[in-house]
Amino acid sequence: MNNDLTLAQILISAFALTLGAATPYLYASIGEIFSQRSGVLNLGVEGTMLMGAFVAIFFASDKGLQIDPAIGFLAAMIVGGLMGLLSAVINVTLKAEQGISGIGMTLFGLGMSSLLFKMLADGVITATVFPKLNIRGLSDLPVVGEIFFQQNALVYVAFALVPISVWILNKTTWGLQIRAVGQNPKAADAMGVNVNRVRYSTVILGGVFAGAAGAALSIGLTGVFQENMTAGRGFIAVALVYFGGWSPWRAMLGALLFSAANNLQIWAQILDVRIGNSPIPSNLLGMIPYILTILALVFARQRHSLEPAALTKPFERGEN
Amino acid sequence: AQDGPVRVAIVMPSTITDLSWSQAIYSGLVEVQTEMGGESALEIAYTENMFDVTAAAQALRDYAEDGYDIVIAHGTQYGTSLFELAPDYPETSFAWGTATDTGMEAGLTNIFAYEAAAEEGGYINGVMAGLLTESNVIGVVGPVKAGDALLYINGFIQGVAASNPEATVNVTYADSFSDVAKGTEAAQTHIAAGADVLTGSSQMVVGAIELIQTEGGYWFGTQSDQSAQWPTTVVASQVYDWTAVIEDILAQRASGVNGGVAYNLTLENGGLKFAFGDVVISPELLIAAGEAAKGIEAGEIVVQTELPE
Amino acid sequence: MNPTNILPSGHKRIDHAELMGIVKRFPGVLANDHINFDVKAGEIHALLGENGAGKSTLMKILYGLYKPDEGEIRLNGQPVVFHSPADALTQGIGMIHQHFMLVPTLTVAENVALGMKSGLVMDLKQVKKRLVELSAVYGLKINPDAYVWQLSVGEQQRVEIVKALYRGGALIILDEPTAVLTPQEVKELFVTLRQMREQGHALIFITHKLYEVQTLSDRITVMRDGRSVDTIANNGVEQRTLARMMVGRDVQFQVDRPVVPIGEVKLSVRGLSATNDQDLPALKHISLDVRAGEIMGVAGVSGNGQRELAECIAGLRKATGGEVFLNGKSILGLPVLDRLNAGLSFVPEERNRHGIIGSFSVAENAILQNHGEPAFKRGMLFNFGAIARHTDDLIQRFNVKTPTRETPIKNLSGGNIQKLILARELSRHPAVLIAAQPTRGVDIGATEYIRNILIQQRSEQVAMLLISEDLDEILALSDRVAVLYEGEIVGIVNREDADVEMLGLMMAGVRHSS
Amino acid sequence: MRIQKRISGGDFTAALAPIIAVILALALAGVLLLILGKNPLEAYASMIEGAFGSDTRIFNTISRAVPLMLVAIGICIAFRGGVINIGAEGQLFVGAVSATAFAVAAGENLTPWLLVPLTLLVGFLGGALWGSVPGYLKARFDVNEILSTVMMNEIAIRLVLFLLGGPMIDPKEVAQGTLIHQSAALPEASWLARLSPPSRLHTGIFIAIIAAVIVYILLWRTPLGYRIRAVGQSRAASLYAGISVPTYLTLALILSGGLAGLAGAVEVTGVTHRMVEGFAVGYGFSGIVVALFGRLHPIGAIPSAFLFGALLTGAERMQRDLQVPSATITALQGLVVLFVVSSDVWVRRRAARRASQKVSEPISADSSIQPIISEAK
Ligand SMILES: Nc1ncnc2c1ncn2[C@@H]1O[C@H](COP(=O)(O)OP(=O)(O)OP(=O)(O)O)[C@@H](O)[C@H]1O
Ligand SMILES: Nc1ncnc2c1ncn2[C@@H]1O[C@H](COP(=O)(O)OP(=O)(O)OP(=O)(O)O)[C@@H](O)[C@H]1O
Ligand SMILES: [Mg+2]
Ligand SMILES: [Mg+2]
Repeated sequence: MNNDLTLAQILISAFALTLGAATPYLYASIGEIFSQRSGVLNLGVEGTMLMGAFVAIFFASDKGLQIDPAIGFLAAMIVGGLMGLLSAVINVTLKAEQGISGIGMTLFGLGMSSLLFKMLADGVITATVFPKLNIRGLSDLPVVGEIFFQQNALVYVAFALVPISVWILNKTTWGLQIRAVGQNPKAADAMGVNVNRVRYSTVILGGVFAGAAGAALSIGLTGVFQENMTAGRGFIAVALVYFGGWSPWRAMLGALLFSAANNLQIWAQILDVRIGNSPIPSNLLGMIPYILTILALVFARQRHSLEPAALTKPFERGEN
Repeated sequence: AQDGPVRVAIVMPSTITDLSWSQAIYSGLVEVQTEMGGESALEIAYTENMFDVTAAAQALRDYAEDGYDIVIAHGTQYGTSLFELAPDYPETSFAWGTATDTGMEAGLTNIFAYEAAAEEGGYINGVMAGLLTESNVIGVVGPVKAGDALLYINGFIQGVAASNPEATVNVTYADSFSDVAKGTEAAQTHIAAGADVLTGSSQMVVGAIELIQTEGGYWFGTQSDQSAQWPTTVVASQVYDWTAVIEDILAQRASGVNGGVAYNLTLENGGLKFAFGDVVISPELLIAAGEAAKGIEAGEIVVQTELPE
Repeated sequence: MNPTNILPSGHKRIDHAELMGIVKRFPGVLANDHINFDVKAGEIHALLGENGAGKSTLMKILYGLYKPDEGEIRLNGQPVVFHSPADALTQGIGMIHQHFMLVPTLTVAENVALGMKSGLVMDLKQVKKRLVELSAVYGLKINPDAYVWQLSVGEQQRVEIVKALYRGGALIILDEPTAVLTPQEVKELFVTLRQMREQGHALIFITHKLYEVQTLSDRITVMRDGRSVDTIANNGVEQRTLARMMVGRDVQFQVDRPVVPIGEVKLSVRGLSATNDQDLPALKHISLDVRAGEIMGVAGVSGNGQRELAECIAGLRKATGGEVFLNGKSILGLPVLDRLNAGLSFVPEERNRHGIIGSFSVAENAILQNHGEPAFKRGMLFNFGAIARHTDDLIQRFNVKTPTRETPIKNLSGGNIQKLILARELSRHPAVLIAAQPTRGVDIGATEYIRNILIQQRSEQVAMLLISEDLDEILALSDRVAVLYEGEIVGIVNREDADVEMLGLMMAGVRHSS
Repeated sequence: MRIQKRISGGDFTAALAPIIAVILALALAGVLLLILGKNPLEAYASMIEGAFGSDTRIFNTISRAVPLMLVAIGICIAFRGGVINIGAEGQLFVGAVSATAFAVAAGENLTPWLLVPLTLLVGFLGGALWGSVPGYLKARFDVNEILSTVMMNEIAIRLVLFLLGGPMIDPKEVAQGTLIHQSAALPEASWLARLSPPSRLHTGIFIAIIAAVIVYILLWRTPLGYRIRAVGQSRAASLYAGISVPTYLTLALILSGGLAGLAGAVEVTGVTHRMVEGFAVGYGFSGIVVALFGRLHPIGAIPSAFLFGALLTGAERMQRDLQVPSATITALQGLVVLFVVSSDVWVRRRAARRASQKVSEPISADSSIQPIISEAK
C-alpha cells in the first residue's frame, strides 16, 4: 500500500500524538512520585484513574450532568482525592501491605466505576473532549507549532506540573518533609514532623492526580467512558515512577518514550512495515513498547539516589 | 408445548451495553421478547463480562441445571466447554456463536450454531467508504485479528478496492476488544496519516468514533447500530439482527428439534441489516451500496473471507 | 524577662526536669519499673546501665517518643504530657539518639530545618545564618550545605548536637554519643558539653564507658533490669564502684594476655585498594600480615578505610586492586562462601545489618553460614534436633540472654546479639577472625566477656584482625597495631612500643617508622 | 521451626481475622446491593447456594480453587524471597501455552503415564522461563521486578494471542475460515482425570495440595528454602553469610513463575483441554490475593484458595440470580481484599499484646562468667 507521507510529516505527527498520549501517564506518575517519595507505594492508581475517568465524563457529558469539562476535571480530582484518602487510611493508619492493598483499590475502583457507569449512564457516555488550544502565533509555527502548540489544556497542565512538582519537592517546607519522611521517617518524627500527616497529604495528592489522569483519558483523549478503559495504564504509570528513578523529569521522559514507542508501532502497522515479504504480526509490534521499557531500564542503569529508603514500610514509632 | 414462559439464558464475554458484539444479540433477544408479549412469554437471563472461559462454563452449566430451555454461549471461545456439558442436558437447547459446528459429528443433537457473514456488510461499507473519501486514505481500527472482526475488515478492504481503486486502506490492530484509549490512539494516527473515513469493530471503537466526529470525518459501523449515538458521523452500520435466528430456534424447539441447525446471518436472509444515521449522502453512494448488496445476494459478487498478505 | 533565663541558643532554661514513677512495658519486658529521675539546669547527669537496662526507653519517654504506662513528667514543677517529639521540642527538650536520626540524602541545613514551623517555602538562608552563629557560640564546626551522607561519623554527631541546640536547646539528652567517636572527637565533644553546662543547659548523658562518666558528670544514676539502682553525686567515685552497681558483681578491667607462640602468616594483604560507597578511593595499596596466635589491631579515625578493609577481605566489597591471601591461598577472586570455607570468620561492624537476620530466630541465626553442613541435615532436610543442640550450646557457652532459641533475634539486646554473632563465628573454628568494633555499644559486663573470648582465641592460634576505634581496646588486646589514615597505613607498631598519644598522632596522619 | 509452631500452635485470631474481614466486606457490599435495589440476604444465600449448593457445585468450587492455589503457592515463594511477583498472570499464560504446544505436538503417541507428567513439567518450565526474565534482570541489573513483571504480563498476553492466532492455531479454524484464536484440542491422553463428573473436579487438586506441602518443606525445612528466605529478609546479611543473593532472587522468581506455569498447565489439561482466548483471565492477580489470605504461607494457601474459589463461584451465581451487573462482583472482591489486608494490623497488635502478657524466663539468666573464660586464664 502506498502512503504519500514524508518521514518528516510522520515524525511530526508522531511527536504531537505522543504528547497527548503521554498526558494521562504524566498525571498519574507525578502523583505517584509524591506518595512514593514520602514512602508509600500506592498501587491502586488504576482504580482511582477509572473513578476519575467516569466522574469527569459524567460531569461533562450531556448524558450526565451536562456541566463544563473543566468542572468534570475538577470533580475527577476530588473523587481521586477521596480514593487517595481511603488508601491513606488503609496504608498509613492500618499499615496494610501496600502492594496488596493497591490491588484491592484497583478492584474496588474498577468495580465501582463500572457500577456507576451502569447505573448512571447505561450504555455509552460521550463528551466533547477538551478542545485543542490554538495559541495564536505559536500554533502556526512550522513543526514546533504542530507538535507543541496544538494540544488541549490538560496536556499543558500536565507538562507544567513537572517543573512545579520538582520545585515543590525541592524548595518547599512540605517538599522537605516529604523527602525526609520517605528516607528516614524516624528521624523526621524525632524532629517533630508528623510522619503520618505528611503521608496522608501525599497519598491524597497522588489520588487527586490519578483522578486527573483518568479525566485526561476520558475527557482529554477519548471523549468516552468504557468499563476498565484504563486497561493497565495505572500500573504502567507506577512502573514509570521506577523508570524515572523518582524524578518527575525522568518520569516525564519515560512517559514520552513509552507513548512514542506505542505510537510508532501503530505507524508501523499503518505503513505496513514488513520483514522480507511478510507483514510483522500486530501482536508482536504491540509488544515493542513493553520490551523497550524493560530494555531502557536495563541499559539506562538505574540511579537510586532518589529512591525513598522507607518505601512500602509503614511507620510505627519506636519500632526498631 | 409447555406452560409458562420460554426461558432463555445467555452468557457473553462483554456487557449488554457494549455497542457491539454482546449488545447486538441482547437487543435481539429483547426484541423477540417484546414481540412475543413480554416476560410472561419469554424470560431472559444473562451473565456478562465472562472473559474467563472457566467461569463461563460454570455459568452455562448453571443455567442448564436451573432448567433454562435455551442456553446461548455467545462466544466462540466457549465452544469446548459447551461440547463437554451439552450431553448432560439433552432436554436443553444450546446455541453457540460465532460458529458453524453444531457437534453433529461428535454425536451432539442439542446445539445450534450461528455466525455472521460480516464480510458481506464489510464489503458494502467499503464500497461506500471508497466513494466517500476525499483524501483517498481510509483507516481501520481493528481489535484482535480474528473472528468476525477479521471477516468484516477483509470484506471492507475488498469493497473499497471495488469502488475506489485509488484509495489506500490502512489497518491497525489494538490486540484488545475493550481498550478504548488504544482505539482512540489508533484513530488519531490514522487521521494523521490522512484518513478522513474510518471504520472498526468491537467495543473499543467508541473513542475512535468520538474522535472522528470531532475531527469532522466519517465512520462506518458494524455489529450494532452505532448511528444512534453519533448520527452525524456514522454513515452506516452493519447490524447483526439475530431476531430471525432466535425466533427460528424457538420454533425448532417448539417442533421438537433441540439442535443441529447452523445459521449464518447474511444479506440475503436478512440477518445483516443496515442502519443509517443522519449523514447526508449522495444518491450515487446509496445506489452503489444497493447494487453491491444485490450483487452479493445474487451471488454475483463473491466476497472473500481471507485475503493474501 | 530575666536575661539569665535565656540560653545562648535562644531557649528558655529548664531549671528542673523530673521523671516520676515511670513504668513502661514491652512485649515480654518490663523496660522501666517505677523510675524516678531528674536533671537540673547547669548539670550533666549521667545514666549508666547494662544493655537492655532501660536507659534509652526512659529517655524516649522524656522526649515524647514513647508514652509511659504509668508515671508523669514535670518541667519546672509543672506536669506535662508529651504526645510526640514535637511537644518535647516545643518545651526545649532535644535528644541525640543512639542511632543517628539524620536524613542522609538531605543537607545539614535541611536536616536542621526539618520539622520547624515555616511558610510555604523553606527559608534555608535564615537557617544557615543561625547555624553558623550557633556553631560559633558552641565551637562546633559544620558546613550547612554538605549532604549528611558525605559526613564522617564525628561530623554527623556535631550536626545532631547543633540540631538539638537549634530546636530544643534547654535540655539535651545524649544517648551513647561517644560510642562511635574517636578519642579526639570525644575530647572535643566534652569541651562542648562542659561549655553548655556553664551556659545553663541541662544535660543527660548515657554511656557504657565508665571513665567518661567519671570525668564528665555531676550526678550519676545507675539502672539495672529496668529499675533505678541509685543516684549518686560524682565526687570522685571509682569506676570499680560504678561497675559493681551496674553489673551486681566485680568486673575485671584488665584482660590477662598469656604468652602464646606466634605461628605462620595466616592472613596476608598485599597492595589492597578499594573505593567507598561514594566511589572515592578509600584504601590505597594496603599491605599487612597477620600470624597465627597474633592479634593485629587496626586503629584509625572512622572513615579512614577500616570498614573497606574488613569488607574487602570478607567479600562484601569488591577490591579495585591488590591481593589477599588466606592460608597462602588467594581469595580476592572467590565468592564469600569459599572464603568462609577457607577458614575466615567475620564479626561485622554493622551487626544488625550484616551479622544477623532480624526476623529469623536465634537458632536460625546460629547457622547463618553453615546451615548447609551435613551436621545440620538429615538427607535433604534440616535436622532440627542437631540445630537446637548447636544453638543451645552456643547460648550456654557464650551466656547469651534470650527468652528461647525460637525468639526472633531482633528482640535481643545489642550486647546479646553481639555475643551470639561471636559465638557463631568462633564455632566455625576459623583460621582468621576479623573482628570489627566488637564491643561498640556493648555494656561493660559483656565487653569484658567478649575481650576475654578474643584473647582465648588468640591462645588457640587464631590469627585476628581487630578493627576498633577504641584505643584502650586496641592496646588491651593487640600484639601489633596498624594505623590507617586516609586509606593508607601510616605505620605498624608493636604494642610494647605504643601508647595512646603516639597512636593518636599517627591517626592524625603523622608517619611512624618502625 | 518458628513458623511451624505458629501454624500448629493454633493462633486463632490470625486464622479468624481474614474470615471476619470477609464478613465485614460482605456486610459493606450488602449496602451496595441495597442501593442497587437487591436484597443482600437473598444475594448471599444465592452466593452460598452457588458455591456449596450441591455436590457438583462444591466440586466445581474446589476445581476453581486449583489454579488459584498453585499460583498462590508460587507467590508465597516469591514474597518469602523478597520479590514482589505481579507477573503470575503472564507466567500462567506462558505455562499453559507451552504445555498445550507440547501436548498437541506429542499427540496420542505417548501413554498418559508419560504424557501427563511431561505436559505439566513443560508448563512448569514455561512459567519458570517467564519468571526467570524479571528474576535475572533484577539480580543482574537491579531492574525493579514490579515493573518488569507488569511488562512481562503485557508481553505474554500478546505472545499468546500471536501463537493462538498463528503458529498454534487450531487447523480446524483455518479450514473453516473462522480463524478464532484457539489452539487445537489437547489429546485425551494428556487430560487430567475427572474425579466426579459432571463436575470439573480433576486430579489437579492433588497436585496443588502436594505442591503446597512440598513448597512448605522446601521453604522451612531445607537449606535451599532457608537461603531463599534469608535473601528475602536481608540481602546484606545473606551476602555476608555467603549466600548468593542474585542466584536465590532469580530462583525465587523462577520457582514462583514455575508454579504459575504449572497452574496454567493444570487448568488446560484439567479443565479447558485447549488454549483459548479468555483462558484463566485474572487468575494471576487473584492468586496474589489468595496468597495474602493464606498469610503468605503455602499451607495457608489451601484453605484460602477454597475460600476465594467459593467467593468467585458464589458471586457469579449471585450475579445470575439477582441479575446485578458483573461490576458488583469486582467491587465486592476489592472490598474483601481491602478488609483482609487492613485486618493485618489487628492481628499484629493482638499478637504483641499476648506476648507482653507472657513474660518468659531467659534460657541462661546466670550472668556470671562462663567456664570457657576460666579455662583461658
Ligand atoms: N520498641 C521496643 N519493643 C519491644 N521491646 C523493647 C523496645 N524497646 C526496648 N525494648 C526492650 O526494653 C528493654 C530496655 O531497652 P532499652 O533500649 O531501654 O535499653 P538500654 O538500656 O538503652 O540498652 P542499651 O545499653 O543496649 O542501649 C530491653 O529489654 C529491650 O529489649
Ligand atoms: N520490635 C522489638 N521487639 C522487642 N525488642 C526490641 C524491638 N526492637 C528493639 N528491641 C530491643 O530494643 C533495644 C533497644 O534498641 P536500641 O536501638 O537502643 O539498640 P541497642 O540494643 O542499644 O543496640 P546497639 O547496642 O547495637 O546500639 C534493642 O537492643 C532490642 O533489644
Ligand atoms: Mg539504649
Ligand atoms: Mg546500645
